[in-house]
Amino acid sequence: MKLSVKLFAVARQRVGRDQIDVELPEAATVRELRGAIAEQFPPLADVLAHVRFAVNNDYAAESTALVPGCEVALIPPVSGG
Amino acid sequence: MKLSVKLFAVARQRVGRDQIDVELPEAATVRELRGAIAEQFPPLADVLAHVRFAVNNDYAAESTALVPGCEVALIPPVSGG
Amino acid sequence: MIQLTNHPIDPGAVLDQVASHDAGAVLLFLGTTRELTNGRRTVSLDYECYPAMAEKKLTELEAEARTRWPLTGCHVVHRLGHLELGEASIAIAVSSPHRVAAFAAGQWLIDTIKQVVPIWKQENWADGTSEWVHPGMTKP
Amino acid sequence: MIQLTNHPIDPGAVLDQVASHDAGAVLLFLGTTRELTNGRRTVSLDYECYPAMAEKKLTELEAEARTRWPLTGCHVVHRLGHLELGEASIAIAVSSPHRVAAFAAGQWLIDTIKQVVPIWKQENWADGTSEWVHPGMTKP
Repeated sequence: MKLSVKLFAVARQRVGRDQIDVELPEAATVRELRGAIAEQFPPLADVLAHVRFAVNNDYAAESTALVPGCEVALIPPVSGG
Repeated sequence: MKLSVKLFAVARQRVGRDQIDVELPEAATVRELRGAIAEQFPPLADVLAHVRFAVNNDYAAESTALVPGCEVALIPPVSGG
Repeated sequence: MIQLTNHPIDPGAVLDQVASHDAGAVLLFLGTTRELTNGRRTVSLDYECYPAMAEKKLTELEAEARTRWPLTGCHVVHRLGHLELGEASIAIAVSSPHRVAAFAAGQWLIDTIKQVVPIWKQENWADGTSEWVHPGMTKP
Repeated sequence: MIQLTNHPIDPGAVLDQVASHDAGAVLLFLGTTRELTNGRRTVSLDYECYPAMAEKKLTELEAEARTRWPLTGCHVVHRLGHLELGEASIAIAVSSPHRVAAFAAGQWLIDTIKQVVPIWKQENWADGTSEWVHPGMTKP
């Protein structure tokens, strides 16, 4: 399946876009998404160790399974407040 | 010596004045002042156990000696803030 | 800076006093007139103070707060006289490069002011009676 | 209530949101744009967020604060976009019958918001460079 992933801050800056489309096997987990992004988007490889992923606006565990149509975002360490 | 003592809040209310003149032996201490007030101003007797005294705008120890001309105030438990 | 005033406290003016380009955190505490105390209704409060000593103690506490924490601003205003429900009796504003110091200083200031500054409040109850508040003192 | 805004934060309006006759204590925290960070000079900041998730997380945190402490009011505003020195990036106001809860809730909210709400700041340094701030992430 193809999954859109929203990008923010340094991740958006590295890729030059606020969203990427990632190729994934069906029912892939967040852990597999991490690997797929490292492979398909080399500029993001070194930030991936530090980021969390959000699925449908909640932080997701590495084991969370991704389904078509879910809203996925790559969340670098936050610095609001 | 005769010493003026400023009164506030419930103490002022009890006596109906914002200042009292207390008769004291020379070089009396705060402890002796407490006793003299209890004797000379009966309406204040039952609040004295709960009050502090200030001498020249600082809280004074019971052993502090009072001298003529010093500014003395009876400080009931405070409730500002 | 410290101030005793008979006029309503303007929180914006208090905040302006502690603004600084070196501040990353600003904390404002307001003590406000609450309607219910242990189920009894208050309609208003009156505050009085021992002016010379209250000013001295507030000034000392501001200086001590600035010694204990790296503050870029510290301003305390205490209201006196008659206060209606909801009005602020005290405003404490502190600013600091970092928030931990701002919170610690603000909390220490209000806690310590309530213990040592000679200011007293009288509760004017809804039943028409009035009463000076003296924590720890048993009623007559 | 929570709010994300591109306009300057008005502290007085934030305080108005938490006013209550049941409040004895009001706490306002402002995060402000500091000039110096580890000796480097900032000229301005830019904030961006993940809007849907930032709103959801702020709403959840407000609800959790109201569960943990007996608050009579809770209002959080986060600024977005371009901020000049001294401007507030966040305002947190809480009110409570007693001050201990107000301080605890205010401190918990700012600590937790800084950990979980998807908002990011970019420092625009005096040397002309800009840099997204990602705590714990090593520089490229």
